[in-house]
Amino acid sequence: MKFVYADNAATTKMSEASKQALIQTIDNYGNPSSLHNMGVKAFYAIDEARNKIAKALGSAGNELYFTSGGSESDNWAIKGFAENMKKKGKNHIISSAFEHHGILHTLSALEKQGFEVTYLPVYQDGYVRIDDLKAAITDKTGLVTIMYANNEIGTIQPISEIGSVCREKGIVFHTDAVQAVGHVEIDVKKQNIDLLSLSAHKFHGPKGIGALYIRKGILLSNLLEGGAQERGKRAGTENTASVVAAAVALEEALTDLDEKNKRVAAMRDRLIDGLLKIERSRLNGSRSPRLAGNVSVCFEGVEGEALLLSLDLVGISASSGSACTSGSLDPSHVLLALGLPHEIAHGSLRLSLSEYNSEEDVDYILSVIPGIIERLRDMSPVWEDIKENESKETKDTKKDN
Amino acid sequence: MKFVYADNAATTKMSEASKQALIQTIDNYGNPSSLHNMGVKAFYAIDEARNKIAKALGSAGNELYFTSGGSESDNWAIKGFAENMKKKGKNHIISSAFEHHGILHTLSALEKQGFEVTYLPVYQDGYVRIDDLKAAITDKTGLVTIMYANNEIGTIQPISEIGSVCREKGIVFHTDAVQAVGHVEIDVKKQNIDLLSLSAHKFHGPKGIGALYIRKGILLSNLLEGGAQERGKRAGTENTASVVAAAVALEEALTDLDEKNKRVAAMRDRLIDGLLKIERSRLNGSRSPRLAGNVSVCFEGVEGEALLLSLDLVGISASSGSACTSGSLDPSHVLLALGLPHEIAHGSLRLSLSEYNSEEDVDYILSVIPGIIERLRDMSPVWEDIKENESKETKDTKKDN
Amino acid sequence: MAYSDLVMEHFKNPRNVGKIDDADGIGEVGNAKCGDIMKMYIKVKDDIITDVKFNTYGCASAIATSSIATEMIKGKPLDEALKLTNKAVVEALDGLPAVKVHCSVLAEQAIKAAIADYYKRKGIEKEVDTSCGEGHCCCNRQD
Amino acid sequence: MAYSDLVMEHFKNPRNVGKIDDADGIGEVGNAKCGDIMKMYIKVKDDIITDVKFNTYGCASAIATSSIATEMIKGKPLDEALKLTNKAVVEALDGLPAVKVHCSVLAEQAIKAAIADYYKRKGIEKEVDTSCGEGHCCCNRQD
Ligand SMILES: Cc1ncc(COP(=O)(O)O)c(C=O)c1O
Ligand SMILES: Cc1ncc(COP(=O)(O)O)c(C=O)c1O
Repeated sequence: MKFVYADNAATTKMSEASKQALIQTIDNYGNPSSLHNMGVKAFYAIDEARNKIAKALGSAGNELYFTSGGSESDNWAIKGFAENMKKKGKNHIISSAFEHHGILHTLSALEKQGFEVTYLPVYQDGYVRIDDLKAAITDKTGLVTIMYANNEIGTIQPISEIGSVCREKGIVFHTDAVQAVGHVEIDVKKQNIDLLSLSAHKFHGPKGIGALYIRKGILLSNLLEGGAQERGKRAGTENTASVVAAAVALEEALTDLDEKNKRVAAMRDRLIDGLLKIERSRLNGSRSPRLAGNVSVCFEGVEGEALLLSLDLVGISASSGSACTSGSLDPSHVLLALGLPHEIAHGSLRLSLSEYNSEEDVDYILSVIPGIIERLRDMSPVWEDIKENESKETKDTKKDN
Repeated sequence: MKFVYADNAATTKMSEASKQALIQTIDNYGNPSSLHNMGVKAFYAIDEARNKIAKALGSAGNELYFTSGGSESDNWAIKGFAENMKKKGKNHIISSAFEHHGILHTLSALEKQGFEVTYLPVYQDGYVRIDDLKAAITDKTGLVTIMYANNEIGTIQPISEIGSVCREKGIVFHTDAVQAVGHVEIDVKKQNIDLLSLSAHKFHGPKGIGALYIRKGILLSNLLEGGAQERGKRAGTENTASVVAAAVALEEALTDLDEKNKRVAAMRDRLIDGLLKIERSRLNGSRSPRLAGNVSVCFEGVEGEALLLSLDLVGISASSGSACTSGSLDPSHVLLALGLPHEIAHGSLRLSLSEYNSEEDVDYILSVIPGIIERLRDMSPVWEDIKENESKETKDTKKDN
Repeated sequence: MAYSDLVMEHFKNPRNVGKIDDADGIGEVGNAKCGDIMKMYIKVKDDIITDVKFNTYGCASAIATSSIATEMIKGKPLDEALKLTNKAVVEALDGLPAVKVHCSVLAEQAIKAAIADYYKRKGIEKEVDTSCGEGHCCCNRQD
Repeated sequence: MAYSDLVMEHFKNPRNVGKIDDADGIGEVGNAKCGDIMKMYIKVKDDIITDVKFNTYGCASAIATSSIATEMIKGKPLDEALKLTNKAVVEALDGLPAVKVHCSVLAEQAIKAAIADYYKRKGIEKEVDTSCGEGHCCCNRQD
């Protein structure tokens, strides 16, 4: 059976170069805090990786701190800066309605502590509006946190504009760039980003390693107290191998990025066009600007999990926004934030491509999806109702004529 | 040149089996939260690893939560339970004077928030006393956190006794067992341990992966908010490969543990005996109970870093408690807690062996250390003073006679 | 979260899918807002369920519980079918992930609703408990 | 933290280690509590440092800074030696980790203390600033 991995927004396959770097670095097992030669070697390996990643973001090595992934970076950025805000008498944070749970749940925790949070709407097209941002700012606002690109629908937010507004107003700007790093060009200095979260497993690096960019001069309290690692800001014996592998993966991801993105976007567009030919389907969020690999569609009368498991049975790994694992009966908060009704949001499918996908993958996906949807709709009482209403309407229209 | 790695308390070389498990699992790259086959495979791999590790600790799989390492586990246990204490009107925590910084710095952060912390003394032998513990308990005490074995001097604390006292008094007991797991037999149920931190890189597993055992019924607030991973208690895409490799490493470490420990302890004892033959040397902490691999000695008139770098030049990786990297001029807080004067504590050397070391390693270490110490003492004004005082005393004694 | 092999088997090859045009009773439960709707059709002869079919909109476990539930009541007397519990359905499938147990409740309710409908059509006065016992909010269709 | 190759070279093969039994000046700074003591011996002829030796108890960078500092003043006039700054020592070693910069201060102070001792023995009235300029607390021996 053909196998197509189209769940790259969930996680990616490690690149061969990154994997080899990991394996090799494992043998250089010294603790980077140890003073002997093995430790010093590890120390330098981390230093080099840090500088590489920092450079790729337009920042300096001493502004980059390694973490265990995107969630930790998000938690640290927000909780850490919130402590700072308290001291300055600020208590208002601006975010968006469709952030990742790493942000949203952290913000809820802060709300319980008395912080106030404004969640900007993202409208049907999936973008925050600069005017909404400006209108939300008060003299109590200390932090704006808006994701770079949405993980479910791939829409890329107006980060540079948000950065300008925040810098002008003296508000610190964090962006959860977990879906963006390695996929779009980022320059934290030019874009006036103060804090940025990234996670290596989203760009063909290892899982369990991420980083937080902290612009020089921004003070965060520590989330993980302890040893003097990461210049005293993040305790824990450094994961040298993963750090090195992350840097290799990022370097590789950014090589010929435009070219790769063009190729991936062409596949994405062919997928979108093909899927939208299916009756009662719709694209979630605007077509552009959108991550080169993101396809997010809803099919009426079909439930997302059943759809993705059907795809899995024919070798296609995909995802649905229907939050099946979360224990909630609600569909994804992202799709609801776009204003989709529950019953439509339940029918969502996310296909996320990477440069490892091929045109044949697209052909294959397009060849099997219509049949799967037909099968599921055939047994769906919801679809039956839709069809009945349709024919009633046709009759009504006929009557009206 | 011969190479001897004797810094296993800092970190260990990955076992071949653990490394192979890591490499193989990397190819099973699905996100464990994904519903498709690749995700499910990863989910089961984690489940199996979780059960293996839990079983090795005498706990159930649903009581074990993966983290990024010992520091995160320590921070989570203490900060997470502190939130719970607040709700119950408790504000007193008991710890020891020579905990790891992952504990001590977390406790300082809580002290700033109004918590009160009692640091039990550890005396010259390096153990907390049960009577001290009992005397420290008040009706405000909610948590006791005492490390299982000390990372610098290897003394193993009376964990079962501490567990009994705490259980009797209804106080939650956390132990930082980062140095103990994989090296001594642990049974959290029998020992009445409620919370336990571990880190895989201390038992030939990968770096950047650890766990927190949370006894069923103990409520901790989350440290990392976000996705529903780890049953909603610890967000972040799971590091499947490292989790699997950690379980493999632990299983291996515990196989024939007694036998291995006997062999390692014999090497340790030979090292201690050999080093104590050097003039003006002393063992830090009592000889027993002590981790099978730990040798911690002080040499008067010699500074620890110079000693360990000299050892490094002849191929021996060791460590000193002199906190060289921490930016502090003070020697290790552990050695000071034993009551050692600063000038002696500065001359400390830690050699930490594992089952990967050989008798030849011991021979080699013992063959080179005396010469190195002699060379350093020869250029040491402190040693000069010591010798001058000695000869004065001898003269004085002669006069007295 | 992961499904048992049996759940996947019933999802792949659901038994008794379809409609019965001349059904003696039809039950429909769940609502699209929550992502699950089950519609159960029964033919009854001499108080025996001679045929049963279902249509389901929902996740894999909703389809699998519908499928196995129809198998469990086909050829059974109504009284026995009314005794089918969601627990029995879960067990028959070798378990369900905790977050999916509500699907088994839906299956139980769909059967009860179909039988209640049958009694109603026949004018038989019989209490059928179609309330949603275990605190699940999504058992009643309310589009 | 990692040392430059030059620091390691001076640590491995320190220059001018030892004592001068008939020294014209001896300076000792640092204290064992802080982990570093430097003792500097000088021979002086016609205001020129003709020989210099040191003994140091301390970390690798303490030994390396002592070593290079002795090299930097050997054969130099006293006035010039007094102008040797800790910065110059750090630069000569291709840098020191931030937490080790205090060692270079010690080296500077040890030289000054030795020269001050020389002046004192000779009865020469000359101010030598042996205070610890940059906020380091461990420059004065106080066992
Ligand atoms: C006793 C003890 N606790 C905690 C830690 C921290 O573990 P990690 O470095 O995995 O965060 C260590 C080792 O570094 C340790 O020895
Ligand atoms: C936008 C976004 N933020 C944060 C995260 C969390 O990253 P991680 O799983 O590495 O903790 C993810 C992915 O899971 C994400 O897509």
